[in-house]
Amino acid sequence: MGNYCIPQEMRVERIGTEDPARTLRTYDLSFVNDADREAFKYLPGQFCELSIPGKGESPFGIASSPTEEGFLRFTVNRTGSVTNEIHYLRNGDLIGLRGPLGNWYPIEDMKGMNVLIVGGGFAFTTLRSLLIYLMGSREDYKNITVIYGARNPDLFIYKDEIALWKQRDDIQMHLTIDKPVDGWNERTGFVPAVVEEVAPTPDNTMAVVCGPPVMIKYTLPVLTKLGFSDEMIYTSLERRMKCGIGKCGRCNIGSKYICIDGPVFSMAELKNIPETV
Amino acid sequence: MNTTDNLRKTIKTLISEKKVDLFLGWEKGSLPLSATPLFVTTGEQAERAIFDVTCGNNLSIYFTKDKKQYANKKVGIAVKGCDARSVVLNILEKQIKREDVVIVGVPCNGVLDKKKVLAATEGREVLELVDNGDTVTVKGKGFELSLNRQEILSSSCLACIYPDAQEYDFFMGEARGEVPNEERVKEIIDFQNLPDSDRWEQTRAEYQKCIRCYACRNVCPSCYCNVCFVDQNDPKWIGSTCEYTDSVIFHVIRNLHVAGRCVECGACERACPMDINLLMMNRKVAMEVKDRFGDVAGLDINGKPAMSDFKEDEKQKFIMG
Amino acid sequence: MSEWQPRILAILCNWCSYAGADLAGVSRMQYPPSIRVVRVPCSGRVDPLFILKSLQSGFDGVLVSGCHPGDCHYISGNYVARRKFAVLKPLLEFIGVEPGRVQFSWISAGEGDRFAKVVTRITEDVRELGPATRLVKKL
Amino acid sequence: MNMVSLDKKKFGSFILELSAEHAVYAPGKAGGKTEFIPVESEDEIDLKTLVTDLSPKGVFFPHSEVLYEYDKEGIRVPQKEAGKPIAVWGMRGCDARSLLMLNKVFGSAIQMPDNKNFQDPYWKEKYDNSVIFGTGCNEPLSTCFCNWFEAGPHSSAGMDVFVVDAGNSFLLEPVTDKGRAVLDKLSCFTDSTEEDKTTAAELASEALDGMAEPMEVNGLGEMLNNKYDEPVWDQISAKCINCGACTFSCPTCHCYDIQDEGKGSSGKRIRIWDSCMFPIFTMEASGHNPRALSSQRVRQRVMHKYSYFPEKYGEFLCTGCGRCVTVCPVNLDIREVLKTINEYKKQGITNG
Repeated sequence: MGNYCIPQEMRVERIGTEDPARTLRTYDLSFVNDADREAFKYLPGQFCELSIPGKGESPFGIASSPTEEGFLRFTVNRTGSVTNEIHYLRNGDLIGLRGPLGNWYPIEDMKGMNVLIVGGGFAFTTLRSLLIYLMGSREDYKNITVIYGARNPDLFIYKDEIALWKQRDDIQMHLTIDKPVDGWNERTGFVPAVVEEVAPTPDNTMAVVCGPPVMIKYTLPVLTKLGFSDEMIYTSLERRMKCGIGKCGRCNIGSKYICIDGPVFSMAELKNIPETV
Repeated sequence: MNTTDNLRKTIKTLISEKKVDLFLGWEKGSLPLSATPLFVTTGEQAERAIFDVTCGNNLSIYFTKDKKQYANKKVGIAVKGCDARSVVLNILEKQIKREDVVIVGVPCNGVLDKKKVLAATEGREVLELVDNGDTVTVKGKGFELSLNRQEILSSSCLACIYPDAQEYDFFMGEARGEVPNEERVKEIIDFQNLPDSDRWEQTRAEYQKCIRCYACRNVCPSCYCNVCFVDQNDPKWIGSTCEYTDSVIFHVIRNLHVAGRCVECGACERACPMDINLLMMNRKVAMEVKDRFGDVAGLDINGKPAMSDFKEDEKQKFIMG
Repeated sequence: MSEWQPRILAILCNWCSYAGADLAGVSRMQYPPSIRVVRVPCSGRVDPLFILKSLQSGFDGVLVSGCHPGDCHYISGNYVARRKFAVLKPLLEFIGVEPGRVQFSWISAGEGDRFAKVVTRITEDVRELGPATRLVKKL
Repeated sequence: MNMVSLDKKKFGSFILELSAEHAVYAPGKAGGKTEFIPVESEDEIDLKTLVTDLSPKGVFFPHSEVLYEYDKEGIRVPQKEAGKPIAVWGMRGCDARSLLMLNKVFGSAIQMPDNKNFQDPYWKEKYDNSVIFGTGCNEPLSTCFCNWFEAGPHSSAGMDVFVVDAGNSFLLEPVTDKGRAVLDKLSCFTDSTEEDKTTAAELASEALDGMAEPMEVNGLGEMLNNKYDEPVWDQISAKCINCGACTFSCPTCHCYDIQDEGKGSSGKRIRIWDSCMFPIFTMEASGHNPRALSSQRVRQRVMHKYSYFPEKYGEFLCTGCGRCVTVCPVNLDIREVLKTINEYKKQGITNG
């Protein structure tokens, strides 16, 4: 890609609704141009800027895994003008996309290790990408534990897939909601508490945390307390990214720009960056 | 005793008697032409307070900055006539409570406009300034000039009719009273008498300079919306480029938003990095508000801002018959 | 060549002026086909920004109409609106927007004839001024 | 070719000659303020002003710049006719150095995570072919502090041709090959004399002597990092009203916003100067704002200039031009800010 400021065209192939209130929708996008498809190489954790002419751009983590070919998946929460406009899209409509941007989860380092995935709310997107990726070559990794929390049962995304993952015996799935609700048979309580309860031993385990800032803020100390070293904890940060190419200054924290030096940072790196969570 | 000594003494008393937790005043700045806001919490700091021709800042801006930062605090504030009206407006608009502020009026003879000083020195840098009252002495490398005060006053001061605080707890010295200012509307009337095409050309030329830095809005004590209409993105009302229609619309709407609330302190004009004659529109609006509704912003602490009030039998000649 | 037809945005309040326009239509009164109508709940809803924005996007004129004073469905909406317009109109003229471009009127639900007259008049005024150029954004 | 002399009487013809093959920008009056404007003749040029009100960054990084246009057909990058390369006359040392800094951000290849390199085509198109005539300052202002940063009033860094105003004539000295090549093509010069060289050297040292003692900036970044969590920031930012005038007048501030402007299905995507002083700058769609407080934003500006940028690019993001000092409506002097923080004794209280 020559000019990172110019979006490429994508076509909406499939739209899924994630919650009853219909504020969370999942979009599968296919490439309009073959050349773009060939050039698009990404790994779990990276993000893209989705672009609506006349409205602007917003960053979204890629929810599909590179092992799933032919489409890119994004889950969009309806909050602002761009996401509103995305929610108006129908199958077959075109949308602009810039990416892949940012770095990725340390998948190479995870080989031969246990992996702990901690997610919250609709930030589970890139974690889904990671999970699918890991399962694509399941034998390369040891135990995989997933802790996923949401405010209430409706706000989990990818519910169908979660049901499938729960049936597998090679993934430990722990779901939790903030407050008890009738008919909920899984855990209740905030993510950090659940992590403390069910996290595997830190030996040979890499932890990946992604969720709302407040969840990250309280989960990281728990992992440290459990004995995870700073190099073994990774998290994905969020800021209002605009240019995605390390210039416009919005996502600047310390000497880093989240859009090119992140969004994935190890806890060791975060210790040298002020104002992170 | 001069104003500055009087002011220092008052601040010290207020602080030592715990009448206020914080006092907002001015002190000498790092540049000769501008004083800088001073935040006094101790008697020692009070010794730094000054008041002279360089004290242009309208300190009431700090009541609305970072909302509620002075909540549950007693704050004292030094005010010129225009600043006092801002404070009153803040009280009327429920941003602060009257009982939480101690208003200290200073007798104001106008504050300077840097660009007028610079014009008087023909661009030579001023390194020292002495306020002698009717004249102001400026010194720089190889020159010393005695300037007539009127010559360097901010245009807002030249048009001022209420130089004293109308609402205050203490007043430092002698009030000047209402100044009959016949020159006040001259510029506006002159402009109004031009044909509309000329007026438009001048407006366009003036606002074409705007670089949309929003300094005027941000220094304005009456502009404190959480999200300004230009920053809204859904709908995105107006473009953010320097395109002149966008700039004109921004300034017209900002003027209407501060209609009946603008105290004409001139903070916007002094902050403008592009020297736009911003106050012209403000004064036109103030004139209309006064003529039509008989209201002057921030004058009456028991009143109501003009645009949130109405009378049933107002003139409505402008309505099509 | 046919006569140039200006494009005028008419912002009408739901309770009086819009009904007035309706009556003019139902009564088959003649008025120039120059207006595009936007219905708002009350003339008090009309933000000066709407008016400036319409001029910027190329309308040759703007008409805002509400209930007669005292008749507002929301008691005082049009009184507040009147103050706004009383300041807006002279300010627009002050910066050099031609006086005829932006006009205000009160039209009740029963005044279909008045609506037709008002539209005819503003159309004539604007036609005399010609197409708007000031404040129009060129893209 | 070494230093040449240009008689000021011939300055007009020099500008004419230069504009034959260049689009010439020079300090001039635009609506009462001085900024770098396109000029065609000598009369439009302001040779007196030292620090223009607006910095010349706008010549290469305009306030609003179209990234691309869109319509129903798709997306197009506006194809401008290959215009003349830009020549800037009269850029002061501070501003010339600011271009070097901006070039690190926009011009140099930034490695993207996918290992591809990206250089900003919009900047490069203008900057790469430009030729900068910089002028030494013989009488620096009291707001100037370029001598803090390994530079001085007669620094020639970032210039292609360095010019000394020697009273009746300009002395032009090529700094880069590009500058030399441009000078070679022009004709209105006479050779310089030994005397000229002495004059130039004298002016340079006099100018430097006229400046106030610099603050020690070695280790500034580290010092700031150390005091990141100290309450001194609240003390400093108490005055700031976040008006953003500093960032707009700064020659090195380069944060921008991207906005769409159009009607219906066609329009433009534009990048527009923005400011870290505004709360909306970092506001996320969710309503969460990582820098909601004025003190956090003031800290961001100071840290970015004197700690973060040096850490990433190896030099301060400040040239000491003093524009922010002059323009600040509350006289929040950046020099005082740095001194205050420096003198502040760490109290070990953290507020984070």
